[in-house]
Amino acid sequence: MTEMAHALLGGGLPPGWPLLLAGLIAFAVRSEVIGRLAGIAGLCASLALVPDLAAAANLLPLELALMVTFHLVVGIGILFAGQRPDRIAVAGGLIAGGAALAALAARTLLGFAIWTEVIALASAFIVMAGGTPRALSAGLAYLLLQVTAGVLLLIAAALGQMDAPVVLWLLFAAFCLKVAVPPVHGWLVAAYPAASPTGSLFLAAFATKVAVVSLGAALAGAEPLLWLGLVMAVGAAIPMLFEAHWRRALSWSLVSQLGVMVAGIGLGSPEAMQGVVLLAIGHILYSTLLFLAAGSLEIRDGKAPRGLRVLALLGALSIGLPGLAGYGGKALIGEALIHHHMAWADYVIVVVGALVFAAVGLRPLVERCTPAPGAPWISLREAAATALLVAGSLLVGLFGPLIAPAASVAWHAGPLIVQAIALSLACLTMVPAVRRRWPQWPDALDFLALPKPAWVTGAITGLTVFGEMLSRIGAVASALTAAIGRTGGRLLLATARGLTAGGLGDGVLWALALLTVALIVSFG
Amino acid sequence: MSVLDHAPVLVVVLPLLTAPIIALLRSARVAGVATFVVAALDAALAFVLFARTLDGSVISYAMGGWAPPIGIEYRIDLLSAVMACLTSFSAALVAWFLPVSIAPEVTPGDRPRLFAAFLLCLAGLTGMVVTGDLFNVFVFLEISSLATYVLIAAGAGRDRRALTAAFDYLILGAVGATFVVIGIAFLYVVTGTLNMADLGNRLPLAGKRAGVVGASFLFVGLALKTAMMPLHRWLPNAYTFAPAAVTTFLAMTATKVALYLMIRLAVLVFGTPDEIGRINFATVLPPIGLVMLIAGSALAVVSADLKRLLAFSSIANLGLMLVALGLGGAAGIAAALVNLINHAVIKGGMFATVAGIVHRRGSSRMDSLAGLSREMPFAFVFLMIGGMGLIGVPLTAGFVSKLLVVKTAFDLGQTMIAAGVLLSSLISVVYVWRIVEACMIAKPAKPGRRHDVHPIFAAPMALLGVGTLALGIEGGPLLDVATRIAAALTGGAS
Amino acid sequence: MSGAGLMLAALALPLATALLIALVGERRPDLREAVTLAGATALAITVALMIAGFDSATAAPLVLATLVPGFSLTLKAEPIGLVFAGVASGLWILNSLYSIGYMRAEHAPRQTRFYACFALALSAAMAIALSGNLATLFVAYEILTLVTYPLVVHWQTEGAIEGARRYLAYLLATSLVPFMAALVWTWVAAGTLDFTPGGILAGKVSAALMPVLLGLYAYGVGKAALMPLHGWLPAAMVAPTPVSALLHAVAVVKAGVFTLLKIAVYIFGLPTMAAAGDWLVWVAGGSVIAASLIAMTKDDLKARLAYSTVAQLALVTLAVALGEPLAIAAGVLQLVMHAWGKITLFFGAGAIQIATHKKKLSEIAGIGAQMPLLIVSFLGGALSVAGLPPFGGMWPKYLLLEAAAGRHMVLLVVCLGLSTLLTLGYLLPVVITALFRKPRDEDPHALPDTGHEPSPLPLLALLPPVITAAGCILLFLAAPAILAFIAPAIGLETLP
Amino acid sequence: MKDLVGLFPYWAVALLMMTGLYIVIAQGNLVKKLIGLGIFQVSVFVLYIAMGVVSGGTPPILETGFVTYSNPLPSVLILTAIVVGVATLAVGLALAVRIRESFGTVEEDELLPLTEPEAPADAEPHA
Repeated sequence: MTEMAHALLGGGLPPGWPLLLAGLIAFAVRSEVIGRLAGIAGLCASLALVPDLAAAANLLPLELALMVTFHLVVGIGILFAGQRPDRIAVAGGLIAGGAALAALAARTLLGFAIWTEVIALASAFIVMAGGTPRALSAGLAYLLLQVTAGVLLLIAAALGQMDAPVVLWLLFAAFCLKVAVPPVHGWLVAAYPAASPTGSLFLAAFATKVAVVSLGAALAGAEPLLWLGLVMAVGAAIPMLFEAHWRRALSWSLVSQLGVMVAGIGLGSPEAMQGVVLLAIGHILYSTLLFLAAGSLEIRDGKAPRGLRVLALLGALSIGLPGLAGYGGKALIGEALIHHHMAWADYVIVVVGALVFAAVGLRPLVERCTPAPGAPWISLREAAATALLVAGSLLVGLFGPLIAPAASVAWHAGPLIVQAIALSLACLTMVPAVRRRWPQWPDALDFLALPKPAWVTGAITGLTVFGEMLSRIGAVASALTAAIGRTGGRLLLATARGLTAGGLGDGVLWALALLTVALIVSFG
Repeated sequence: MSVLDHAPVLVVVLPLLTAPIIALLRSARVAGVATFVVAALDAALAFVLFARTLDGSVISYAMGGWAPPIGIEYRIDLLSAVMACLTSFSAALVAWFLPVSIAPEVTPGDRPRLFAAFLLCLAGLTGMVVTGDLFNVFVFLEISSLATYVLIAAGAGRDRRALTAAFDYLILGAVGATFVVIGIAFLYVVTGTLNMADLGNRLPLAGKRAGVVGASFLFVGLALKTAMMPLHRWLPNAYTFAPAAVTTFLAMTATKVALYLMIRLAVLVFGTPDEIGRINFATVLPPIGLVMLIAGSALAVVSADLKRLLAFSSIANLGLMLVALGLGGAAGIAAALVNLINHAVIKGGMFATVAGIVHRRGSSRMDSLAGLSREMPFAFVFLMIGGMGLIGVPLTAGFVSKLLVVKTAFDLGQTMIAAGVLLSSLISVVYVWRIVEACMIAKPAKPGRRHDVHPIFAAPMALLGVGTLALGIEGGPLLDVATRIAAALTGGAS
Repeated sequence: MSGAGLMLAALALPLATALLIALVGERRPDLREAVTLAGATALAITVALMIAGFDSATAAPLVLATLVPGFSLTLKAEPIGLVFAGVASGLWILNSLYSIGYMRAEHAPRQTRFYACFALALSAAMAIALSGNLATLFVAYEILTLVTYPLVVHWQTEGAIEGARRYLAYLLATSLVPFMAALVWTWVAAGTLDFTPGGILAGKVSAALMPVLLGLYAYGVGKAALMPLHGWLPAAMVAPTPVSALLHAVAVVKAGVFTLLKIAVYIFGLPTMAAAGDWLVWVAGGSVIAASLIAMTKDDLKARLAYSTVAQLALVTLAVALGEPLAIAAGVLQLVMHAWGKITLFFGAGAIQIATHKKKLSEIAGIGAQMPLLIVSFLGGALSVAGLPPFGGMWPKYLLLEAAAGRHMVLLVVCLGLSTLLTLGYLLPVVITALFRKPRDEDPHALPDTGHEPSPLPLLALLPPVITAAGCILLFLAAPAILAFIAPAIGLETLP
Repeated sequence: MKDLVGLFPYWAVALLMMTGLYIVIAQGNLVKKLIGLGIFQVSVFVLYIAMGVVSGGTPPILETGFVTYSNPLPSVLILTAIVVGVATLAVGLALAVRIRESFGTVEEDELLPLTEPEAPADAEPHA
């Protein structure tokens, strides 16, 4: 039980326990306000715990930064939720946040498997809180796939001590599912836009990031991951270009950036690993900003409030502008690629970064964020959230090397120049001539988002066909046995009655019959 | 030569002589009380015999001083004593509520004569059990049968079919008894003696053919008396249409005493398993027993009257006893005896309860039982205890008997017989649950208020009900007595 | 109070409660309910004392009666038994609370008989838990079947009578024939029926016949509802919900699988069981998958939960068939976790029925808004039964995975993984329909609203499910402690 | 041939026994069944007596001047058997009378429908 006990308690309560508690309360209580208050209380308590946690579980500074970022996102989520009540999303976000913290601090594979399951559960309910039938099927598909991954992890943990190739394959399959590596990435693109705007904030931050960081810990240096990552980065960027729905485009960009991180993990060098975590933190910050912008646009049914442009611009810039969140991590991974004498791969990453900057940052800013005359200002909540995020983005951008020693390489001339060229080219695409010939339509290239939620839920309903078949067999079998029983009973009764019916004479006749039999047997 | 030394003969003579005196009494009440007193005294005497033979000693009492084998000798070993206790205790229990139970059926004027018949029947049964002389067994068999025909016919007050039932039983009983006499004739011709113990020694030396014919006639005669299938047709009608109190007495004793004779003669007359020629119980009885178990239970499931249902259940349980006897050896006989006593207690308890129900509600048909669990909870509880005993639910005597038969079968490697017994005992679940649903689930036409059994029935019901549970929880002592009897019978067979 | 005294009290307390309930009767319902609760708490305390004071050295057998020489009623405390007793007595309190709320909301007739039989059932369950030999276990097992019959047939409608008849037919047929045959065969082969660590059958029955004996036990213990003899469990859904909770979680099916565990550990002995149990592994595995598949097709909530129980019980049978100490540990844990998880589900289904008079999955769209706390606890129970962290149900499946992996049974590992998914497949739709789906007006299945405006959920019907859901989470943390408690009894040296 | 003559009584017994049983089986009238029963029982009596005969022995009644007697035991036994036979006959006839009063017939084929065992009781008042 040592392993179990250790996985469970790991010395005292798991790190994110205040958030978990707050989440449970929010989930069970009907009123919104109490839920959010509990959330804020949980957040503060959890933040207070972070310092002594750092000492106890000897976490790397990067991991600590990631935890702080998680707290930041939880705070932003609660702030933004005030805009439009969404009880289940808030509760789910709190639980997912708490579980994410615990998963990061988990030392054993079993502990990690347990807490990623909890994140998956909470996230699934966030998706389903979207309320539309699409959200329901996407959420159920999300949960079934994530639980499959969880079960694979559990099996790996159970096989743990054997370290056969089987365990490695199991881990690889589980993480592919969790990190939305093609061809099993469709669920992310289907689920994240379907959730409510607040829900998207939480989804984007926790589940995939914890998975990527842990993938790094488990399978660093695996060669296939490098190529898989690059394919993923490029592959996901293409549908993003043509996607009109802002949040769906953001989801494609999320998959693409995850590809970059997976590629980084494939390299395996310490430099690359720091790059992955730094990119993860950076990506959380800028994607939250952009999801915030998209969300505030959506809750006002597309009528952009004044001030949204500033928010969208800051979000777009922090994708790639040096000094802000997004650039540091990508540059590090780029350098690691160069050291791995795969310079062309570095350019690929930079180009993808630029495309993301253009498609998800600039285009919506230009086309959708211009406020109509007399439109109301963005709410104080949104402004505060933006300020916090930008501050965080700046901190990570400028003081990257503090938490990731190798990050200083990002400030060398080479990466800076390449990044500058890429960004300026991206701005060129905003020229009206080019923009007009750049078509965009909702649910673009949807066929690429494999596996479709309908397929996953279809698989389940498909199974009910087997269930029907089995219950029919059962019914037929019991009818058959009942029939046999009845006829047997009737037959038995007929013979028994035959022995008993008849008049007095038959009785004596039977006596004589028995006598003759007895005599024959005796003399036989 | 204190009075108790004459216990062996007194236990028979007492009811025999008091019967005519009671018949001449005018007041039915006095006759009723006298009957109970005589029966109780008889039970005390039987218990004295039981106490004396418990240590394995055998009491031999020469009638009129004529030494055996000329004179009639009453040999009482533990088996006879136990059976004597069974018949006399049953008689005492039934005599307690007999006057109240048969009041609706028999006019006060006729009751003293009925009580006399009852005592005669007791005398006949006890005599059969106690005597050591084979022809004397026939005489007592006839006495008890004739008295039984009269007792059954007394049921005509409630249902005229009692008369035809009695007549059928008379004809079949007489034919059966005559077969027994013929059997005795052949055995006498071959061995020259009628004393059973003596006969047991001489028979192996005697000529084969006559002995075999005698054994066959005797077997068929007894088969008829124990209602062995296919000669069982008299039992259902007799038990159903006789007055409930009489049925209780018959169920506890009639077929049991005939089975006692089979056990007694199993070693002396009928062949042991390895002997070909004479009726070999090991090959004959298990099949017949299983058929009875299955057919009896099946017919019980469809009978419309509770007494008829219990009658068929008796046939089924008899089948179980025959299977045990058929397994042979000391273990087989012990299992048969335990079954015999347990079934007497269970079935006695149930029929006494039915007597109480019939006395209060006038009919024992299944559809008239609706609402019994609410209106007569006391009766319902004891009916349930008996029902659980019939199924063989643990903590009741039924379980102990079924367990013993199955274990003996397994011990002797007869797994097929064990499986057969277990499977066919399943049908008992069906007919017992018919009773449960009839009493508990069925909705009465008009929900009557609570109106339980007449207090006089309470004592016998309680005694037999508690007996069913006690024999189920502490089955050890009874099994110990049965094992000792079986050992004496098979081991020390002279 | 010495060990023997406690054991006697554990048996006598429910009996006394039943008697008192019968005496108090319909006249003073509140007093009667108080008696039930008092009895339940007293029993829970007694069992707790036994667990606390348990020391395998001093646990002496207590002979109550000897039916026949060699076949005695003996009580003996041992870890697995105490775990079962703990579960049964603990859940009895909650079930009683729930029954009071449920039966009064449904204005049920004959409640005295209901509570009295409930108490008797618990007494039989205690006797099973504390049995010192297979004979006592068989006796108590039979009595449990008979005592629960009046509970199953409670409504005494035509459907109830038919369902109860099937319930009884299956359970009595399996126990009177195969179970008794196996019992007597063991008694004759091994000479004794006492539960002895390491088993009594080693070498006593030929290797060819051992699987046959195991088959007789596996299908003889009808209460373990192994397919295809599981028909009685769905048939018993005619009973009121608290009885379904008793059947599925507190006593009846638990007695079944508990019997299999004791037979595996103390009669066969694990090595013998491992050798003879191969065929049972596949039968149990197949029945897990088959029952889950059928459960998905059931529209009636309670039928769905019934087939879910058949599947979850087959997991314990699977653990027994594997015959590894680790698997037996998983079996015992599954017994505990499934009890708490499944009782939450039944409390939930019952509460939904009280509040909205709806029994079908197609009817309960959108009721989540009305009773969020109930649906959340139902979700907790569902996830625990599915075996997802952070609920207790996860540990048994994890340990089973480890045991299966230890035996290199890849197909079994896949089957166990699949079972978690299938369980989600048939349990989650209930929660999702209740929480997220809007009651569509044009819902083809939606029955016209039966005019009952949803009556408020009585507190007594709401509290127990929440407590048991919380219990599932607590058990998640307590699992290591339970395993440590039973480890010595099942020869588990290194704790996983 | 000598055996045939010597065994004459046993042939008589067999003949009587079979006729008696035949009457009981074949005859529908209850009283005739009783007569058949009587014949059947008489055949047994003859069997016992025939068994006890000692060639040259006088019937077992003490008389001066006779030395060899037939075996007295069978004769004594049959005395009891005769009493039993008579008693059975008496009870049988009494029952036949009561059946005649209640059912109005003693023919078995007429009685059978009236005594359907499963039918509910339709007891007539006392005859």
